[in-house]
Amino acid sequence: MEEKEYKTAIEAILFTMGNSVELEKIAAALSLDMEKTKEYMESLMEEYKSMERGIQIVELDGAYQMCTNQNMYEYLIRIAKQPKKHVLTDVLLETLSIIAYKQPVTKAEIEKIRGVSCDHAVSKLVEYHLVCELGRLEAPGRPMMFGTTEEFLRSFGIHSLEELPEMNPLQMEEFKQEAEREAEQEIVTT
Amino acid sequence: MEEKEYKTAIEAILFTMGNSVELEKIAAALSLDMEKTKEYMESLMEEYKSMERGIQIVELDGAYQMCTNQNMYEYLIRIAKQPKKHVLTDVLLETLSIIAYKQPVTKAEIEKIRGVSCDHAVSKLVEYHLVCELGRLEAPGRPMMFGTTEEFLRSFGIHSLEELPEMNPLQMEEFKQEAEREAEQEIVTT
Amino acid sequence: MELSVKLEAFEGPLDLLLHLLEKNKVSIYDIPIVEITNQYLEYIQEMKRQDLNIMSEFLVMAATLIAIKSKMLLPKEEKEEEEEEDPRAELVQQLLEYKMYKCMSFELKDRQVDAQRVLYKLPTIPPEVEAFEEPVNLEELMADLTLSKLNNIFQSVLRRQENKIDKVRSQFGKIEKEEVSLSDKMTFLEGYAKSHKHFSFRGLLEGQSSKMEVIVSFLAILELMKMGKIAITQENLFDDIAIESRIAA
Repeated sequence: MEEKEYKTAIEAILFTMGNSVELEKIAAALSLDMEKTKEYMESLMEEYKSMERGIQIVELDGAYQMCTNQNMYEYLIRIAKQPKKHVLTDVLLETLSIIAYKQPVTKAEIEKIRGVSCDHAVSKLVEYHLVCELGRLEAPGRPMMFGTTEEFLRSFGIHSLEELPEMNPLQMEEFKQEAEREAEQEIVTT
Repeated sequence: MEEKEYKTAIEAILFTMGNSVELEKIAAALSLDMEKTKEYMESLMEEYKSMERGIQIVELDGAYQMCTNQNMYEYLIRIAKQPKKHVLTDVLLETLSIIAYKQPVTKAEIEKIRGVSCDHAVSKLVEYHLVCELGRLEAPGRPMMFGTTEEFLRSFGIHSLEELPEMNPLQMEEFKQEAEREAEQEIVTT
Repeated sequence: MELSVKLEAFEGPLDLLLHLLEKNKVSIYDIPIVEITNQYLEYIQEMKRQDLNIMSEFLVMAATLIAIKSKMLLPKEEKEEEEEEDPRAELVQQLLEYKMYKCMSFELKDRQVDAQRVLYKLPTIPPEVEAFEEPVNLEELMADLTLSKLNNIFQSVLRRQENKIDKVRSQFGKIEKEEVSLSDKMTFLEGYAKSHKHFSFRGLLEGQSSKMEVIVSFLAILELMKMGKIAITQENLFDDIAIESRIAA
């Protein structure tokens, strides 16, 4: 058998094993002595290096491992990490609007308004740096209060919370009246 | 960026992922169009082949995967753990070949050809990831249709369904001729 | 007929039938139906001891064979045209198709043996890549969001909350709340009258939307008037009531 074939075999072995493989084991698999195996190994490593491949062979204390070239991280990240599409879902938007207008606000208050748990939404908003913890409320349980961040202001191009569009009082009144009318009707019809 | 660099990146991607990677994903990671990506991929595959390396790149229905050259098997079994392969009985093989050639196919169709129930065989093949459900047929009873998987291609060394060993007219013709010859002999001998 | 082959070896009636044809060295196209049917029945006679589920499938084939046999034994009608069909034709087709797939299954088996000589590797994604967290692109995230949209969202959240209130029950709730006691109202009014010399009844009612509260307020006014703490005047019916405080500030 020729040197070429041995090197091909070493290549296949390192590829399949994935982890580092001791020279001794490789020599045994090839039925070669250690010296020759090491010679072929080094020649193979040299080949890989000179060809500037995306894969390289590294030595780790008498063992050898095949791994990717470090310059390749960028591509690997793009393929191994499915790009998580960050989106503001309806839940996040609603939670954000409540925090923006009612801050400082506790999770319990948000939950009271939305009627559902908001743990996930709040922590997502914190992760996105749109919302931050403001400190604890001096009340039973000392709940954490949340408010919007500077990032939040920046992304809307406003300088302070006062620039948030006002809640239209007329509209609010309408809501109330509407609700009352409905309530009355309900009573009449029942 | 040059072709060389793209190919290096493809090499690193395939090595790292281990599994098959769709061309589309590779193209996205490289910020290249599909056509160019395919061109580089094929050139890389050709390089590997011409250099008679211990590693090769195979295509599986539009996806690509790195694997060892089959000539290296003798060395590899001495060192690598052979992943446990499911032994396919004749029934499973017969059922699998019907699914492979007739897909999408329903259990009823398989049973008609084999003359026996195929529930067990089909569910075994599904369990082995060689066969998968393809959706329901818009027909009375809305029966489930089955087809082969990428794992099927991989375990049979086929790159796409078009590469299934041909069977059609010639093979059938052979059967016929064989049968006729036998028949004639029979007439002569009786 | 010797039954040397193990019965379990047959994966179905077609398999058995093919075996019998091969054994008898006869063509699929010219099945000696009488002979084959007899042999087939002999086989399944042996199988009777076995699983009935499997048996049933073999019995269907036996019935088919007997049907064909009987058709072939019947005197043929006078040959009118050549169209007369061989009763075996359908079975022949079935056998051919089955044989073809059986043949392909051997072909696939060979492929599998070859393919098994190829080894793959497990993913080895570097920890640096694994640990990478895509930074949030705030600009992209907020691209569609405007302040007025945020405002609309908040309003619709509030509206939904309003709608969620059970109308009938919330009315009951108000009745309870409106048990604003007369004495509470009087205390409030006394306090108010201390700092306001003149004030109007309507002005007093602002922000007291519920009927009950208005009534209690009215009662409190009457009570305070009776006690001489305030004086009230009303020009015309349904006009605003002017209140004058008699309490020293």
